[in-house]
Amino acid sequence: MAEITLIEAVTQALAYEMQADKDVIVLGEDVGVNGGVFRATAGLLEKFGPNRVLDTPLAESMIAGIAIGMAAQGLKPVAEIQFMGFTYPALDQIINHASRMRNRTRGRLTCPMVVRTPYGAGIHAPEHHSESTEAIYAHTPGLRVVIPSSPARAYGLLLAAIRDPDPVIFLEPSRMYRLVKQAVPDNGEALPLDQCFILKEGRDITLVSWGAMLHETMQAANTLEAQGVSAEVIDVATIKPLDIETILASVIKTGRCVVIHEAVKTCGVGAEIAAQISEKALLNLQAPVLRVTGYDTIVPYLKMEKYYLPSEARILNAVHQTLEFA
Amino acid sequence: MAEITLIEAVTQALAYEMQADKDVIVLGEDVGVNGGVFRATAGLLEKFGPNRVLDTPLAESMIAGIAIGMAAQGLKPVAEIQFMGFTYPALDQIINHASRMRNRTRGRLTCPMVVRTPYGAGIHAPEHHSESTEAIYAHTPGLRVVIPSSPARAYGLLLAAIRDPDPVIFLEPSRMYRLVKQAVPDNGEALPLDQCFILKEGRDITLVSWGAMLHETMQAANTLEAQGVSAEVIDVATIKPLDIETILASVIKTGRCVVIHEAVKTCGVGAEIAAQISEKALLNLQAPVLRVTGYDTIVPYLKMEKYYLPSEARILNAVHQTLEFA
Amino acid sequence: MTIVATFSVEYTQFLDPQGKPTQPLPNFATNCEELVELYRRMVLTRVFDAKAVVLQRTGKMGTYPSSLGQEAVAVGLGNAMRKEDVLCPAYRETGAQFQRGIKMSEILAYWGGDERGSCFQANQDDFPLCVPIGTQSLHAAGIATAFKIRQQPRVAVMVCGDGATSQGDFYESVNLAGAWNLPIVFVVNNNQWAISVPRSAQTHCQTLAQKAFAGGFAGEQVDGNDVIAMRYVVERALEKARTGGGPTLIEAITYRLHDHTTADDANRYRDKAELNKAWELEPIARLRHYLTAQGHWSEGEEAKWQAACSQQVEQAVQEYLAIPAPSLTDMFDYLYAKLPHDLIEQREQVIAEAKLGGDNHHG
Amino acid sequence: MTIVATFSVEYTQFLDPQGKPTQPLPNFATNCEELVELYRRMVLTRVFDAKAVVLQRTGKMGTYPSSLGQEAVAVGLGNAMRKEDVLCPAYRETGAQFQRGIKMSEILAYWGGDERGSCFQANQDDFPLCVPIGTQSLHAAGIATAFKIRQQPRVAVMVCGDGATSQGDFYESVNLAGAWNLPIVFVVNNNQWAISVPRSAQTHCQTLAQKAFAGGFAGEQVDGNDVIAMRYVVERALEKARTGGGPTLIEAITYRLHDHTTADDANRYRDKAELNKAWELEPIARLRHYLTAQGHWSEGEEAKWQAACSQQVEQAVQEYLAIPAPSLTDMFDYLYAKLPHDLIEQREQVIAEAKLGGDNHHG
Ligand SMILES: Cc1ncc(C[n+]2csc(CCOP(=O)(O)OP(=O)(O)O)c2C)c(N)n1
Ligand SMILES: Cc1ncc(C[n+]2csc(CCOP(=O)(O)OP(=O)(O)O)c2C)c(N)n1
Ligand SMILES: [Mg+2]
Ligand SMILES: [Mg+2]
Repeated sequence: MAEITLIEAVTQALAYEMQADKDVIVLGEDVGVNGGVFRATAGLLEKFGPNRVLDTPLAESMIAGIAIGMAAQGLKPVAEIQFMGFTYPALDQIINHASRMRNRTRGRLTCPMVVRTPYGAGIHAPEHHSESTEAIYAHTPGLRVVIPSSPARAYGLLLAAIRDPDPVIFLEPSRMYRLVKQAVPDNGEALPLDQCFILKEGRDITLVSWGAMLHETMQAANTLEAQGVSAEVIDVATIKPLDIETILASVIKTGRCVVIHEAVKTCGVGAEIAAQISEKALLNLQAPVLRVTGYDTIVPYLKMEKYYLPSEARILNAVHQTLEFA
Repeated sequence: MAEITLIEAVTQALAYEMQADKDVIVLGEDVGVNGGVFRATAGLLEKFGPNRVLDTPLAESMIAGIAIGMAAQGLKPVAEIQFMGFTYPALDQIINHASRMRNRTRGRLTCPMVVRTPYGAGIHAPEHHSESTEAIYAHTPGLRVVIPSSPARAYGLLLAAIRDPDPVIFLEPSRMYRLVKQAVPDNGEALPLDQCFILKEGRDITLVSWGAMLHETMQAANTLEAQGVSAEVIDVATIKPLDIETILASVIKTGRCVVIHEAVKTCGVGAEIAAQISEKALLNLQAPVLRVTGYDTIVPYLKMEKYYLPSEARILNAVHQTLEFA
Repeated sequence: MTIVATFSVEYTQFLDPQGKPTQPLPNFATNCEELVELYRRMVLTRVFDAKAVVLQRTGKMGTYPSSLGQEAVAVGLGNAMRKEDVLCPAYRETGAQFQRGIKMSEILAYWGGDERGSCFQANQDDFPLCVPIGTQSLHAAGIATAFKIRQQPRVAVMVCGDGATSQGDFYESVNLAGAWNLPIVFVVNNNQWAISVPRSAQTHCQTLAQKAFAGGFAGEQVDGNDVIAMRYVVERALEKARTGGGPTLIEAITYRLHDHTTADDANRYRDKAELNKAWELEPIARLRHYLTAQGHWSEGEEAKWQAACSQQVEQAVQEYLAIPAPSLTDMFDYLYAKLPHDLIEQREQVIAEAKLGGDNHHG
Repeated sequence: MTIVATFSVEYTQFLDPQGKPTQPLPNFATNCEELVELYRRMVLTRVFDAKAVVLQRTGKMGTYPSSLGQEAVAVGLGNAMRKEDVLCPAYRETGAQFQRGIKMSEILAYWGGDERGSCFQANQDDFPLCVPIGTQSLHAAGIATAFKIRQQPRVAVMVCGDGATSQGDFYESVNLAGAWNLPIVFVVNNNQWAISVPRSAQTHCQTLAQKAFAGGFAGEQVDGNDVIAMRYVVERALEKARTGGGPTLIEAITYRLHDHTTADDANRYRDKAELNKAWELEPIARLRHYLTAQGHWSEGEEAKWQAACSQQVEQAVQEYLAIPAPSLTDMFDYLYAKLPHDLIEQREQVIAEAKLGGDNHHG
């Protein structure tokens, strides 16, 4: 089996599910002939035709808004927004409508739609192409928020997201799009939408992360291993609903935890995780839960963005602080 | 001096600053002849004329977007959005532009604007009139987020917000608009935009809240007093930047803390406060920081909204859990 | 300089304010029974509406937006639609909703603060009332997209106010409808006011109909107080959309005779004289004049029908008042298809707290 | 049915693709020196543009959006504006920005990933490049509102692409401009493509000019490859706006001869034949033909000017490359007027981490 990248896994999942379910419709800007600015929808127009792959006019509120209407009619729209920085015009439709339609109508109208978007910094792109505001979506009842961090998880989680009967925000770490390759069988098997994945078992400390930051997190875990520190690494994967049980079990075992994300610190998802750990496992904690995050600033343009993103060194620093806490 | 309500204090502050600074411009839907749907701008059109009080067409992205342009020209727009549920169309302009203009241009263009909006549930209004998504704004670098909870603080904080050289989101707890009256001297004195207010001193536990929930929080504190429990009550007031020092000092003193807010729990501002307390005062904590919040659901319509909002009983329950923790 | 494109806006009216035909009536209207039916529906809408206001004033319901004076818009369009079409309303379309199988008690329940009011029992596809102004236009465009993809001969109808036409979502749906030649009809209820903002301050357009030109399709004006004209133009637009002819935007010119909602006081911003003048144009008297002149309606029939309406509305009110309280846990149980694990604890909490909370709860 | 409103769209062109006048030239264009000036500016823009692409291709700059073929749009409008007017550009208006005192090295710095590129040294009021499509239209409307409030005889000019006209923000600003009679000029650079989406799929409108009708004011088309026409219509619109006549929307018809940006490959979606045909219409050759025919330009002058442009651009590149690295703490120091207390610790951290991080940093 050929090894594929994360973005190819996205394409593979889209093609699989479009084949399996004729109600699945892909829409967005440049998703047709062009195959998406990142090539996520490459080949789909040729395969499924212009009734299944819709190149839209340039309007993000529109993309989200029509997806709601389509979903209410039983279609399963998978909308692409070109970058997370361009999802904000769609927030009104997502927060005020997509997330509420089932509840509002007591189950009469539902909203089985997916909004896919590349997210995160570190790809040397222009302004607005480096956003990581997953916390906004995680704060919105009625949504699911999913972030794959490997080709296999991208494939399995995207299938699950499309099949889910409720709206899912699917955030694809663009820095990871072509970072690693992996053999991903095209077997249509979905992954659970409400579970963390333990990427590495460990005894001394729990590292919790998601998206592209898992790259540095795994690097740090490997460095720690060489230093004789056994770190457990958890990929949260589904930010909402949060599988706090898996995280708690790990922290209860290790007694120490560092949460790593690239979003700004204040009111990031890391705060929620730290708050829950501190609430539910206070007596198990041998040190405060530290957060290694993007700073509370706007992601700098490409010249300086590397100083914004948490580095392996910053993670190691926090880990050592945690280990030395007394 | 006549006692005034919170909403009257808002009007008083607007009138004061419009008189003092001809660059202050009020704009929004129905803010002119009608004086605002809550009457916050009542009388301003008569006093300052149609060049200073602008009734806009019905479009929230537009209101935020033109405020940015006006502010860049040195005006100080104070925009009203009719309800927080209608701020979402303005989020793109707020997140992608208002909060970034100074940073983007390295100080060349700035954005001294205020977005005022009623927020919170409990006023028996229709759907979308009960939002409390302050966490979205608190997660946005470049903004300040302010929530008054008394007429005096509404007056002093709004003056400060208008005078601040950067964009301020000013959230007015609509449930408090006419709940209490207070003498508020119209002396033009602003309050600091980066400090918590201690509403009641106490020794045994720290209750941290903001906005309308301070009503139930103070009730709970009084009930606790009668039970022999001395609760310190903190009004956070400015959500961003967060005055964590004042909160930490209190928690270090009391050893226990409950955070109360009406927004949904997951990724609410309470998570940030709990995470910071647990991080910076872990060894001082005698019990986990509990959060009493709205549920992770959509605020029910008026028939059931009271079951959504944290009650005094829920606060007391959490306080007792905290006190009994061992 | 050369002229490369020209456009025009047409206006349709059949009955003048005195109920006199201004041109030969369309086919359907030569059948007076059909007209009597339209008349009855308009009266029923008005009776319902008045009662709803009373319910609010007497504390039995929440805020309510009256559609007084705009009955022809809703009744005309509701009457023209087929069952299989889909309506995406704003909140002044009760007259249309009744014809679409939506129950009076459901509408009352909605304004009474009960989500079950939007779980229409006899209509599974229509969208619920829409509070965020203009947003429903995109839902309608999405529904129309589904119809087009599935090649179904169905039409999405979206209704909004004059104020809503200033919203970006409105325009984005208009543009898409043109670009994709969608089976959709936009009906703008131009009742001259958006709360306190008059139509003249909302936009500099001579007509709201011309907003369609920005989408590259036809926009037209209709006398929204003439139910015959209303029904006629909507039916024509539906037919066109149903047969692949694409979208139409209809500006219905009418007037909001009531306050914006029961929470509003129009005296603060509206001229009494303007209101009085508007009363002379209202749709019900107009059609009554015509039907009476034709010998198809009488004072006796009026009294009988008024009584029948009152009775029907009264019964709906009783139904509404008899609806048992919603379940405490509904706020969790309809949020997702299946309760996610992170909500299980909160769901139990709301039950426990309700017992605990008792009178401490906000009222 | 009666017709209640009519509209039309005019088209302006002075030079045909072969550089032959299609009608008497406007006053300013009878002075060939002015035309030579416009010509020189277009060539300079193209030389700069080509160099910027090379900088990107050789790893010395980030993604760059070429304005190849659209030089007349930017140069014409930039030339018509007064210093005190304000430009709210998208990102293909370098030809205008140069005339507004914005330095080549600033534009290169911006695309090189340096915020200081938007801290224009010689122009304090123009807005920076705008990436979120269409959003700048509201900033321009706000600026125009400020001009109106302060009764200043200044005009805000907003430029956007054909794709941008589908955005809600674009429309909301158009509607407001009409409603408030704002001193603003909307220039739509219709280069026929929005990345891979052709103009025909973006909207069903016959013209983009007619989008103005949705705001109740005039929209017109201009040959955007004819710099004379471009300058003429913009100047006329500016004059109208400056004297209280309100907004104008100008659709400039041109063509994107390059890929969307250096990150794009138009071969994936664009017909070679279409591109070749578009080359026959491009603005620079057109004006050169005219000027040469008039005896106001020669091959010798061309060679000299090309060399001068190359030199000027090369100098700007050297300036750009010599800009010292930004300060580490800039990301904090320009976020607020005064650093809030909650950022003090993070600001210290970024300094410490940079030392610590060394090669571990992503790069
Ligand atoms: C997005 C949004 N902004 C503001 C409001 C508050 N609001 C409710 S109705 C209304 C006026 C609507 O006017 P129009 O579209 O003409 O409809 P009408 O009420 O006249 O039928 C406003 C501003 C809202 N509901 N949604
Ligand atoms: C809100 C938003 N959505 C999507 C994008 C991605 N994007 C960048 S340029 C572009 C096409 C713009 O087309 P047009 O307005 O015609 O301008 P042109 O690039 O042709 O000059 C798109 C979709 C963006 N920058 N902003
Ligand atoms: Mg109206
Ligand atoms: Mg274009």
